[in-house]
Amino acid sequence: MSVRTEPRSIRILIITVAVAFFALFLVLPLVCVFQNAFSKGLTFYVKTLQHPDALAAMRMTVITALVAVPLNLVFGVAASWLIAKFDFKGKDILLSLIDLPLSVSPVISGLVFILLFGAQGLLGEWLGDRNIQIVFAPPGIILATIFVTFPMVARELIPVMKAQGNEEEEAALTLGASGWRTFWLVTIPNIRWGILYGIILCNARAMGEFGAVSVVSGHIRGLTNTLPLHVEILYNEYQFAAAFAAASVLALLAIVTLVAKTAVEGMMRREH
Amino acid sequence: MSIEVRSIHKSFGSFKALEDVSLHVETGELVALLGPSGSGKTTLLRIVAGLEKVEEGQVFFGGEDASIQKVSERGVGFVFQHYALFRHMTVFDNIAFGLNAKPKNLRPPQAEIRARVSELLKLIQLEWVADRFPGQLSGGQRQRVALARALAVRPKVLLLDEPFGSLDAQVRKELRHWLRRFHDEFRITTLFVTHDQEEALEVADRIVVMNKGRIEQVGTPDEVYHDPANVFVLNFLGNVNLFHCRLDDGKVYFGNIGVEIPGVASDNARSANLYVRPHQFQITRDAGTGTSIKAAVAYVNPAGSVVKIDLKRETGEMIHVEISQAEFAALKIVRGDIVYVSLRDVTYSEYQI
Amino acid sequence: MLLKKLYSFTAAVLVGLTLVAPASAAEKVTLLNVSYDPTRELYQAFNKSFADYWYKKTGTAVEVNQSHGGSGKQGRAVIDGLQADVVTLALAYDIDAIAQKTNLLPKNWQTRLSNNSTPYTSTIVFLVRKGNPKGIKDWNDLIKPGVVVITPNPKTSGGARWNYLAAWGYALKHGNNDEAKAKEFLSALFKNVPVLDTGARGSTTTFVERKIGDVLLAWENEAYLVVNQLGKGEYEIVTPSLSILAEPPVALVDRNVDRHGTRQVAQAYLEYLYTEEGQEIAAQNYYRPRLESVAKKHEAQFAKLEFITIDGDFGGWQKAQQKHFADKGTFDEIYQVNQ
Amino acid sequence: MSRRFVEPSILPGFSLTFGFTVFYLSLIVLIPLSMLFFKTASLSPREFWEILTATRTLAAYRLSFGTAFASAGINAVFGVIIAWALVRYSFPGKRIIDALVDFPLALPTAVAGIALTELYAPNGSVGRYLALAGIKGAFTPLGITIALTFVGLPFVVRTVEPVLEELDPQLEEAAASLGASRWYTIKKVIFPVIAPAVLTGFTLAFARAVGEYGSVIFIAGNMPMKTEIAPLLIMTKLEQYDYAGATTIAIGMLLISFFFLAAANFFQWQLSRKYGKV
Repeated sequence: MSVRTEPRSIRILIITVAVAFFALFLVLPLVCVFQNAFSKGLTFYVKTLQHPDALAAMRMTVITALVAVPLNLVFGVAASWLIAKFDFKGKDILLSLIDLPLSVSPVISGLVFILLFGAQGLLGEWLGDRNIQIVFAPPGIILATIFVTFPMVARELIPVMKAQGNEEEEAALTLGASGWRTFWLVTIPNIRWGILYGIILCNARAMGEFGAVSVVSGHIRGLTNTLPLHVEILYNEYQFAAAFAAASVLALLAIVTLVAKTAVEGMMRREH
Repeated sequence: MSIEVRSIHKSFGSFKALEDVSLHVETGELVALLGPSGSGKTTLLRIVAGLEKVEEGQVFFGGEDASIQKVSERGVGFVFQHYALFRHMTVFDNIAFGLNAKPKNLRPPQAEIRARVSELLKLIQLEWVADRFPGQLSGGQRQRVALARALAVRPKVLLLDEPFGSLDAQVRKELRHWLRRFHDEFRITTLFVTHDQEEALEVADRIVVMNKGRIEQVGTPDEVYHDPANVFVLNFLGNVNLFHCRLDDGKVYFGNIGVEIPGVASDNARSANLYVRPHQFQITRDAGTGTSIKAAVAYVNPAGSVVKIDLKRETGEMIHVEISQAEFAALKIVRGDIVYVSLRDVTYSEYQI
Repeated sequence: MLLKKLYSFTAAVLVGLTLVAPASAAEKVTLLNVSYDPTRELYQAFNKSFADYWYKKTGTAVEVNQSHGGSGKQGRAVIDGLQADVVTLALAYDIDAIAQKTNLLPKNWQTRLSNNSTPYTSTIVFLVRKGNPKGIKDWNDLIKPGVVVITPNPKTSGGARWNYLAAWGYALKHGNNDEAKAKEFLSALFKNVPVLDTGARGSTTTFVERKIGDVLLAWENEAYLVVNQLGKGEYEIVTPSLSILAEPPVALVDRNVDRHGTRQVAQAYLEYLYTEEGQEIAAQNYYRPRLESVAKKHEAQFAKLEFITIDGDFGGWQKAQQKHFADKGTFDEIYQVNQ
Repeated sequence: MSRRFVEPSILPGFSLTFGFTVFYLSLIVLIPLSMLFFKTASLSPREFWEILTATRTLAAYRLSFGTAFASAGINAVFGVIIAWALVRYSFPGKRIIDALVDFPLALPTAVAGIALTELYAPNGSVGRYLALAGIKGAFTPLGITIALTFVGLPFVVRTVEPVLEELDPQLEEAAASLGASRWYTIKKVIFPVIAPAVLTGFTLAFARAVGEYGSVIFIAGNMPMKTEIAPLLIMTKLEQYDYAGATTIAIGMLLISFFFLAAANFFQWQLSRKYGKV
């Protein structure tokens, strides 16, 4: 027996505890979602998902992610370049400000946009005069989602870029490459798995956000509902099987996310 | 192309990395920047390359002020300590990078790039790895690829940061000789950083010894080894014995033994520190003329090109001596023998008047 | 129409896509009805009927978008800019709030339509499990030890406020109008409440799906929905001797309809609620119709009981809200004591 | 200190990335968040203090921070056990478990809330057995803790895992060669090394749990003073058109969170100073 391991009995105990805890808190909810989703059969399941409101909610969810993720990606790349490559005053403060949305309650995240863009908000009158609708409309949903997923890409990229060091960029510069060319030809390929990883996590959160979006959505069926809100609506209409069917799409999305994430991690590991 | 560095100052936060450093490297010279870690040698190299900005001072290439040029315009070939090969590109693409990165109107045609890369691969004797990725190469191979990549753009000067720092002893030696041969053939002005005195002594035309952000001495390997400008240089380049002694009447006194030493002027000095390299001693079985020191043999290591012997004086002081294998064979010294040591020469001396 | 354009515009600005709400080319009017939780089924049916009616009358297609949620939350959303053309909420208080905090509609909104702007009424009844195992007949059965009562949180749910006030009215009547006794009664009642969901729908779910509780205090229409659809044969409705006449009001949001150019259709929409067709749909969805003819037809469906009213017995919503549900009101006191 | 604002570097793009980062940060995060303070400014300090210290607010804070703390604690213990099992042992299904650890991050919170309520309600498939044991799962602080544990699970596992992986085997071998028992080695050698990571994970799980709304609201029961979490109280205030009250409670939450996070950071800083950087 190696000195780095425990007696068999303890090993089995630890594994059992780990697996049991895991089953109780992770596997059961997952099973529960799918079991309920298919409780009325496959036809009902398909019909639920083909309902125009469900489709509209999916479309809204996809559009939200399509806007939020690229914006946060650009931000994440810029911020990680800034933080990994430069030394400047207030870097620590900037870092914690970037993480700030993670410790803000989703309810507050939604609320602040109402306070800013709502009819009674700071900019409400100005926007109202110009017939620009932000909250209770797609832009509000997108903004709240961007807020909530704000640090997701940056958090993944900063350590990757830090670990990468500056040498390759410097090498490219001494070889006569311009700043942009260095960025595109050297930096981006080096962090591409980190970028993908960040996108995957950011996307999962963007598509799944409930609290913040719920505050700013207005819950207009077919117009301002995202998939998580659609789940809630169905649930409140006592259509439990349908609610879980919609939820299962999100759970499925979560599983796809995890598979993609694991694959990306594998790629990252293989490259090092 | 010659390199000139004029009164460079550089600090990182409150740490002064370089203080008033000036240096001139002739066209076609191979110069080593030698010093312990933290001495500022890498910083100086990076400043020459333009990888580091300076607060004060200038860098000239061939008499032209390069300080205003960006790193990408300086036309330097820089080889990084950890090679900094682009790990997502093949060896071929790595070497071709500098050529491909040129603006469209200056970029050579692809055929020319291919020819140039092939030529370089041949030069570094690695034609067969062209399609591999850096991760699949050994350390020595990576080092050579990094060099080829730097050379591809036909740099005016070649700058190498600890080029052999992370290689095994054997590969290191080979590459060292290869670099020397390469330089003799192409005569590109080259500046390289090392903390290994043996490497600097063996490869460089001239050595710049640095310490704590200042240049201590610039000279040929012979000069810095045999005629060090100060104690730091002396200590840094090879082992040395230190003797504290009294001077009187033209003689040097260790305890109560007076020894006449060639080259030690003693006009009106009272005490002195003598620095003697291990090979500057002579060992004899007999006391001879009485200008030698009596000591017991404490340790003998005959493995190597020279024989290393540790002697213990009656005062308890240790003396490290190196003699040739031939001398050793003649003397037949074993541990515990009593021998007599005399000084052939002194490398460096300090006096108190 | 304008609303859709608005969405398209704003979406286009941010998204660069107009996928969200492609403004239809055909003549089509869109209304947004911001309503409370239990009216989902009612308005689903009503909107269809109204669309047919309006199309026949004017040749214009009308699409009514629905937004449902807790009454207070919905009111706040309208205050904050949710572009409601009409609001159909659980309490006049919530529409009052809109009128007070904004200039979206005049303060006298409740006088603009007949019957206090409440085209249908409802009341609070008890829903018990089949066979009424705990023998619950009236309010005083709810405070017995061991009886588990389910009601939503009056702080967040309009329906729950009706529940609370009905119980209060009963306690006053049977306690010689002694407020201290009424407080005690409600305190005892809420001691029997294990879960306070944020909305009426949440409470129903707790009672029906989670099988928690012996009795659910529910809107009459919700109770019928459960009995007839959700859990056929598993539940019974118990009508207490006294309850409150719940009057869920409707109103036109003037500023919004003018902005959207939908005043005419929105007004017609609300008026249609008072027509025989509208009333019939309300009755079918277990709301008590105001129109005599329809009420007669559905007489058997709605039990007769003694009603108290918000205006008659509590001096209107403003007073009731202040006294019972505002911070440090009687509801808060109950929980301070229970603590 | 007369340090320059930015250390000079030959890498381009400082102004661009700094400008963009600060601009985007201000636009998306700082300006909207400042609205909280803007709105609260309409209150006098005394009113502000009164709302903050109302018994109901305090009860909600106690519940939110207490259950968040408890769930982060549970996750710290079980997270380390899971990370240990994943890194050190091989057993069937290990890869699946490893992948599924992040499930709560990917699963929308509303779905989690509904599913957990379904499971832990007295008639749910787990709650049934809890009820037999006389334990009430859903609609009690225990239910809230369960939901928060679910939400925060990945954080401890994911921060401890890499540290365990990179732990120098020679440390344990050295300890064993010096005659230490296995348990002693774990306690005295391994734990101090992973402690900062555990603390980081704990802090992340805690921060996430404090503000959690979607998954908790279904399972909480929402009884004032008993199972009413602070985010719900904010919602409640909003529905009474009390913006200032809502933002006051929100600010209180933010400040307490920051206090906890700062304390954890300080503690962690001390740990890593003591044991060297991990």
